[in-house]
Amino acid sequence: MSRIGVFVCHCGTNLASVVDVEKVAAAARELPGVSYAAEYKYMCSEPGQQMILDAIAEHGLKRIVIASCSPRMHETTFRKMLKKSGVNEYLLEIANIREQVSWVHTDSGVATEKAVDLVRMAVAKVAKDEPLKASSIPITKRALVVGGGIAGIQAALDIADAGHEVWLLEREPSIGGRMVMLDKTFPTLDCSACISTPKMVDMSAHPNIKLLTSCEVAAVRGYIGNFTVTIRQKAKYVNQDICTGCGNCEEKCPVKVKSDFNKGLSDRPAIYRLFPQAVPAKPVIDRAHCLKLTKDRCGLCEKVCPLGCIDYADEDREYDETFGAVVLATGYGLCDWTAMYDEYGAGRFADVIDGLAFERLVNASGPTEGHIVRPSDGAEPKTVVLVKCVGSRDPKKGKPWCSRACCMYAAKHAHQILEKIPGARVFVFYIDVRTPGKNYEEFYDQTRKDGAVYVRGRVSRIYKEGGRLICQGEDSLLGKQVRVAADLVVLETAMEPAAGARETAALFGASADANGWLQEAHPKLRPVETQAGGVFLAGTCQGPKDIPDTVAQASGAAAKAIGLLNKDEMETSPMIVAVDEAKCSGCGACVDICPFGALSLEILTAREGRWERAERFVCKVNAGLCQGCGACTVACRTGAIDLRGFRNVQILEEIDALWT
Amino acid sequence: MDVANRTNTAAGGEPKILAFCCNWCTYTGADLAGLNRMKYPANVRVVRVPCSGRVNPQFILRAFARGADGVVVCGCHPGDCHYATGNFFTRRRFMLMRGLLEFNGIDPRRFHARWISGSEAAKFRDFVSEVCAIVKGLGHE
Amino acid sequence: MIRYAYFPGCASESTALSTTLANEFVFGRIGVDLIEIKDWNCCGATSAHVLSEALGLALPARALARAEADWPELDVVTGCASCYARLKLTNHRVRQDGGTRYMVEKILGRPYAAKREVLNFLDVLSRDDVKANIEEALMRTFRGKLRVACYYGCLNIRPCEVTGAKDRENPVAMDEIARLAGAVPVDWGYKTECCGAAHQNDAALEARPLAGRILHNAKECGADVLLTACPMCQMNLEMRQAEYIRKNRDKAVGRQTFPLLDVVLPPPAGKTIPVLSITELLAIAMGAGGERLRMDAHHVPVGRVIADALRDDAETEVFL
Amino acid sequence: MTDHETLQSLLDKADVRQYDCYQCGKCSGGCPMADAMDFGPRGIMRCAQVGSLGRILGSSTIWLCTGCYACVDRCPHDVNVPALIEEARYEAARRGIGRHDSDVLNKVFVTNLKIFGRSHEMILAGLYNLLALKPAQDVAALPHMLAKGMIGIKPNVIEGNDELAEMMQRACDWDKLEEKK
Amino acid sequence: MNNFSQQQQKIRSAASRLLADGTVRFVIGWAPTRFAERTTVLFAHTEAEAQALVWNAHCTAALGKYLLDHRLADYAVGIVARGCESRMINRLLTDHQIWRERVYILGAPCPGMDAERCAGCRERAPVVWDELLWDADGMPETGGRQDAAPTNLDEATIADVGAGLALPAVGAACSRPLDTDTSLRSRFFRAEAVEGLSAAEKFSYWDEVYAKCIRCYACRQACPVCSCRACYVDMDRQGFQGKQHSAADNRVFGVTRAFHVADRCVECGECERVCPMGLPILGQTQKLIKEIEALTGEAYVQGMDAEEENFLGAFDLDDKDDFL
Repeated sequence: MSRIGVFVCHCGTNLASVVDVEKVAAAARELPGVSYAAEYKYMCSEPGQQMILDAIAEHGLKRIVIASCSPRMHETTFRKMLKKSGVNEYLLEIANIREQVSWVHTDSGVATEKAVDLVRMAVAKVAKDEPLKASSIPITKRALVVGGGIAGIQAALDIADAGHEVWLLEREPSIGGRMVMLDKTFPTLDCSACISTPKMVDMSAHPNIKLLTSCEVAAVRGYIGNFTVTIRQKAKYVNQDICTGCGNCEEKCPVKVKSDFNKGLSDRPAIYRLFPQAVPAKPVIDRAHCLKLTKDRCGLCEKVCPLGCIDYADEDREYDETFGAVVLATGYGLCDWTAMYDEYGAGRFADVIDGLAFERLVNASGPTEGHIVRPSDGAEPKTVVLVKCVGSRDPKKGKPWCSRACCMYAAKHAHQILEKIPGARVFVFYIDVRTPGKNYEEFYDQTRKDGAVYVRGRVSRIYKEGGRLICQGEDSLLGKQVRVAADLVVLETAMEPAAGARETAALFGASADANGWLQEAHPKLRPVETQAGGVFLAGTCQGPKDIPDTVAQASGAAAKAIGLLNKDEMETSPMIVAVDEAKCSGCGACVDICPFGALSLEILTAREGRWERAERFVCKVNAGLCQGCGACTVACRTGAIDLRGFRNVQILEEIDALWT
Repeated sequence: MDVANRTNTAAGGEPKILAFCCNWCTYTGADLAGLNRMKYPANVRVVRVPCSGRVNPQFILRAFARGADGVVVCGCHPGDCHYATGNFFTRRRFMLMRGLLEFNGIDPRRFHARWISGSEAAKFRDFVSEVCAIVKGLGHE
Repeated sequence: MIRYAYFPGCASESTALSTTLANEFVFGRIGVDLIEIKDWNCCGATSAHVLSEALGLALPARALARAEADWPELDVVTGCASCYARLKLTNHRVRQDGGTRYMVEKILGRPYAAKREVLNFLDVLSRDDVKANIEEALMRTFRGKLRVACYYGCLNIRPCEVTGAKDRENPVAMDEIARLAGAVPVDWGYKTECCGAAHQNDAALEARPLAGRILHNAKECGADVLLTACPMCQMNLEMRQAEYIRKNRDKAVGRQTFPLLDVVLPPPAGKTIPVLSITELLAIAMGAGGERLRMDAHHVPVGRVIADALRDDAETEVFL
Repeated sequence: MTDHETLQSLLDKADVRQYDCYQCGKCSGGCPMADAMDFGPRGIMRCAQVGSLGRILGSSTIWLCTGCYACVDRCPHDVNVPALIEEARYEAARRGIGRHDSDVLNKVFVTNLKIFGRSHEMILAGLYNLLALKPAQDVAALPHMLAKGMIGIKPNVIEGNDELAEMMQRACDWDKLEEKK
Repeated sequence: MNNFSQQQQKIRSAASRLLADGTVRFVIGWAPTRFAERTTVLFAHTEAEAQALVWNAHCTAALGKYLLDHRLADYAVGIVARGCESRMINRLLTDHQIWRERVYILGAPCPGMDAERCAGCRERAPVVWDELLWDADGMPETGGRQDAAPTNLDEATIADVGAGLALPAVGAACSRPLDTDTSLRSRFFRAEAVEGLSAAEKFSYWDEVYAKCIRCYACRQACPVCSCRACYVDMDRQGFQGKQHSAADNRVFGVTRAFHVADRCVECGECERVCPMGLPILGQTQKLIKEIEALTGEAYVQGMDAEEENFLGAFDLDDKDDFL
C-alpha cells in the first residue's frame, strides 16, 4: 500500500468559497493508495504544516499530496517541511485547485468535480514518485575571464577585489581590447586611453589576478563549479619572465607589417607590442612575418637583446586549469564592409574608411599624431561624409540589428572634425538618430548646432569623380536626391560578434543567437547569465553596447560570479534524466536534442549473450549539465532515458486517472 | 482512441480536455489567469511538465484512447524556451503528429497546440475557452 | 565549335548597324557559331510588359520556345541588354513558377520548359576557351594607349536574382575582355547605372540627365572611349551627346535650337566621347577596317581616337 | 473592391510587403530617374504604407521608372518596388488613368509589333512623334541615320506574323480573364 | 530481366570469394524454396552454400534487418544490398547499430521485384557499397527524387491508384504482377489512397485495419529502423502500452510505431510485406514522410547517407507552426 496522505487547503475562503473542500477530502479518501485525507484552513501556515507532520507520524504516511495553490507558490515550502519528517521531500505532489479551479470557476459543483480530478491526478502521480536526493558539488574558488577588453578587465578587477583568484585570458598579446583603440569617448570627450590604461595597470599589479595573453581556450570539460579548461598558450618567442621591455629589438627589426591596431594606417615590426602602453609591456614575435621563423634569416632581435630573451624555439603549449566560474567577455569586431558593400566601393577607394580607422587617425598617439588626413594623399579633407548604419539595420547583408553606439560615435566624429579642421563641412547620412543615454541627446544636439549637417537618408552609392568621392543618396526630408562630393568618407560600420565567440561559448555550453551574439538566460531577468550554469556574460559579446553599459554589465557578471564563488559547494536538482543502460540502444536520438550538451554516446564493452566482449554505444548523462527539461525523453522510443520526477509512467498515470 | 466507445465520467456529458502546460510559460500564464480571476470553462485539466519538449506524442494517443474529448499542448513562444530550444522540437513533433492524427481519422479540431507565455493569461483563457467551444461543438462521435 | 542559338534583337536590323557587322566579324573569328532563331520576333521591350504581364512574357517566350524546339541542346544568346532582360526574366519565371509556365504555354500554344540558359555576349566572351580564341584572333592591340570606360548597363546585371550576377556594382567581365585587346579600362563610377534608353521616346527630357551623368563621369575618369554591351545603350549615349553638342553649337552662334535645320547641316563635331560596343573594339583589334565595320554610322565620330591609339603600330594598317 | 483592398491585392501580386520598408531612402538615393519623379521609389512605398492608392496611380513615378532594379538590388529589406510599380501601371491602365506620352508609345509599339512582328524604328518614332505632338523629337538625327542606312522605310515582316498577332491577342485576352477572376 | 541469371552468377562468385578469403563470416542473400515464386533468406557460410544463392524477381525479402542480429559481433558479415538494403544499412549506421567495417556490402542494382512495394520504389540502385556487382545502367532511372513527387503524376493516375487501393485492399493478398514502371505509382501510394477519404471514412478504414491486427509485431520485427534493444511494447510496466488486445489498443500501437520510425523510415515496405494479415500499414509511415516534406518544402529521403540529420532531432528557427 502506498500510504498516501492527501491534505486539502481552504486557503482561507479563497478555495473553500468555491470548492467543497470536505467533499474533495472525502473523495480523496476513496482513491486507491490513499490512507489519510484531511482539510485545513491554511496548509502553508505553521499549524497547517505541523498538522501534516503529525499526520505523517500518526498514520505512517509515505507520500503526500497537497491540494492548494499553485506548486509554483508553495512547492518549495512543503518540500522544506518534509525534510523535517521522515518522508523524502520528492514524494510530494501538489494539486493546484486555487489558480486553476477556485479562482477561475464560479460554479461550485463543477469546480469541486474538477478539484477532485486534479487530486486524483496528483495521487496517481505521487504513487509513482521515487525518493530523490539532491547532491552537492564542491566549487573551485577561482574564476576565468575570457577576453581582456574593458568588460573583461572590469569583471576581473571586481572579482579579484572581492577576494577571489581570477585568471584573465586574452588572445591578443596585450589586454585593452577595442577601447584602447578609441580616441575620445562620448559624450564627455575624455580620452579613452587615459581612463582605460590605469585600469590595465591595476590589473597587472593585482595580487589576485593572473594575466594570460596570446592565449585561447582549446577545450572545456566539466560544468558549474568545476570547469576544467584547456588553455592554449601561443608561442611568444620572447621570454616574458626576463624581458624588461627595453624596445631594442623592436627598433632593429627590419620587417614592416601593416599594423592591425592602427587599421593598416601605419606599419609595425615583426617583433612588436600591440601599442605603446601595452600590458604586459613586452614584445612578442609575429610568427607569420618574422624572417628568422619563416626563412631562417636575420636573427637581429636575438643579437640586440641585452638579456637573451629571444627564443625562436618557443612553441605553443596546452595545459589544464580548473575554475569554478567563467565570465565570457569576448567583445565585438567591426563588420568587414568591404565584403558586403559593393555600392560603397568595396574597399577600392582609399579615402573610404571605417569608424575605427578614423579613431586611429584622430588619435594623438595614432599614425598621424592626431591629424585628420586623407589616407590616399595625406591632404586635409575639407568635406567629410559620415555614413551611419553601414552593416547595421541591414537584413539583406545579414545584420538586422542596430549597433547602438554608432549614432553617438558618429556625432563624436562630426564634432572632432569640426573642431580640428577649421572650415570643414561634415555631412552625416542617417536613417534615425538614436541617443538613449545620459547626456547623449545633448551631445548630439550640440554637434548639430556646431554645424554638422544631418541628412536623413541612407547613402545609395559612392563613386569617384574629379578626384573626389561622390556620395549619392536621398535627402528624404526634402524628397530630393543629393550628391555630396567628399574628400573623406567615414563608414560607421556595424559591431558584430567577435570572430570565434560562438565557438568559444559553445565550449562552455553557452549558446549564441541567430546573429552570433551570446545568448543570455533571460532577456529581461537574467541578462548576465547563460543557459550554462556558472557561465556569465559581460559586455558586447552579448549584444552591441557602449562603454558605460559594458562596464555596468561586467560588474553585474562579476557579482554573479562572486556569488557563486562565495559558496563552498552547491546543491544540484535531482530532477534530471537518467539512462537505463540495459535498454539504451545507443541510437543517439536524445543526444541531438539536448540543448546543454549533457548527453553523449560512449562505447560500452561488456559480455553479452554469446559475445564475450560486445561493444555497443550507450548514452551517458552528465548530471552537472542536465537541467531537467526532458526533451530527450521523447526522442527515446524505448523509454531508456527518463526524467526523474516527471517519468513517463507518472504522466501516463495522471492521464489514466482522469478516465478511470 | 476508441472514440465510439468513449465513456465520459463528467456529469451531463461535459467534455474533458487535457492540457499539457510547460512549467515556465503556460503554467505560469494559467496561474496568472487565476490571480486575475479570469473565468474560463472548467473542462480543462492541466498536466504540468517542465517543458513542452517533455510532452511525448504517445501521451496524446493515450489521452485519446482513454476518451479525452480534446488535447492541447502549450509552451513558451519559440525562442523564449526556458531550456533554450525545447519548444522547437515540440513544434516539429506536433506538426507531424497533427498530420498523423488527422490521417487516422481523429478530427484535428480535437488537438491543438499554442504558444502562451507567462504573461499571456488572457491568451490562455481565450485559448481554453475556444478549444472548449470547438470540442463541445463536435460532441461525442 | 561553340554553338549558341542567337536572338539578334530588332536593333540589329536597324540602328545597330556597325555593332551587328562587328558581331559577325568577331564571332566568326573566335569560332563561336551563332545560329539565328528561326522567324524570331521582337521581345516586346520596352512596352509590352508595361501594358500586360501576359504579353510581356509571351513575346520572349515565343522566340525561346522556337529555339528550344529547334535546338534543345543550345543556350540562347543575345547582344542587347533589353532583350536579354526580357528573355532571361521569362526563362526564370517559367522555371520558377508552374502557373506562369502554364499560362505561357497556353498562350503560345506550344510547349516551353525553359530548359536552357539565356546568356548575353559578355557571358560568351568571358568563357575561358573563348578568351583564348580571342587572344589568338587578335591582329593588333591598343598597347595601353586607349583608355576605355566599360559600361555594362543596368539590365545586363540586374535584377541579380534573375541574372545571377555576382559583381553587382563593379562588374569586371568587360574590363577583362577589353584588356585582352590592349585597351586600358578606367576605374569609373557608372558601370551599371541606367542610361535611360527605355525612355528615349516617351520621357526624353526627363531621361536626358541619365546619359549625361554617365558620359560626364566617363570623361572625368579619363576615358577616351565608352564601351557598351548593348545597342540600345549605345544609340542612346551617342544620340544624347550629338544633341548636346548641337545645342551648344546653336548657343555659340546665338540662335534658337531648331532641329529641322540639321537636315541640311553637317553632323556636329566637338568635345565628344566616342561610344563603341565591346565587339567593335574586338573587331578592330582583330584587324577589321573602319569601312568594313561601317564606323561612319556612329553619331559621334569614332575614327580619330582609334586611329590615334593605333598610329604607331607599324605592323598593321592604320585604322581608317 | 475598396481602394484599400485593391492596393493590398496589387502588393500581394507583386509579392511586396509594404511594411518591410523602413523608409531609409537608399532606393530613391540611387534611382537614376529620381530627379524627374514626383515620389520616387521610397515615396511609392510610403504611399503604400499609408494606403494611398490614388497617389500611386496618379504619380509620374510609375511611368518614369526605367526598370533598372537599382532600388531592389540595394534595398536592405529586399522590397521589390519595380514589381509594385508594374502592378500599379496595370491597375492604372484598367482605370484609364495614365500618362499620355507613355500610353501613346506603348500603343504604337505594340501595334507596330502586331503588324510586323519586329520593331520598326522609323515607323515607331514617326508615329509616336505625330501622336504625341512632338514632331521635332530626334529629327536632327534622322538625316544621318537615313544616309547611313541605319533605318529604312521598308519594314521587316516576320513570316509568322499572323500567328504572332493571334498569340498577342490571346495574351491580352488572358489578362482580361484574370481581371474578371 | 534476362540479366537475372548473369547477375546471379556475379553474386555467387563474389560471395564465394569473400568466404574463401575470410573477409566475412557469412554472406546474407536469398535461396530458392520449393515454390518457384518464393525465395527465402540464406546465410551462406561456405562456398558451397554461396552457390545456392539466387537472384530473381522473387527476391522480395529485404535483408538489412538481419545485420542487427549480429550487431554485437566482432566479425564481418557480407550482404547483398539493393537500393533498399543499402539505405537500411545507412540507417543502421546513423543509429549506431552496426559498425561499417564489419559489414561488407555487395551492391546489387535492382530492377524492381515482384512485390507491390517495389512498384513505388525510387531508389533501386544501392547508395553505399564496398563492391558494386554490376552497374545500374539500363535500369529505370533512379535517384530522381523530384520526379517522384506526386505532383508530376497525371491526376487520373493518382485517382486510379487511389481507387484501386482504398478499402478493398485490406486483407487482400499483396502479390501483384511485376510492375517496374515507377512512374505509374506514386511514392506515397498507400497514404494517398487514404488521404482522400473523409474523417469518418478514415476512422473506419483504420478501424477495419486494426480490428484485424493480431499484434504479432512482425512489422516491428522486420523493420530495419526498429532497432531498439528493447521495444516499448514489450515493457508494459513503463505504461505506454498494455498487453490488452482491442482495436483501440492496436490502433495506439500502430500509430506509435509509425511515429517511432517517423523521420527515419527508409520506405522499404517490409512492415507491410511481412504482415500476416496483409494490412496496408505502410500508409502510416508514408504519411509522415509526406508531412515532413510538406513542412520543410524539401525532399526527405532517408538512408541516402549515414551522416544525415533526423527531422525530429533538429529544428529550424523558421519552422512552420501554422496551428500553434
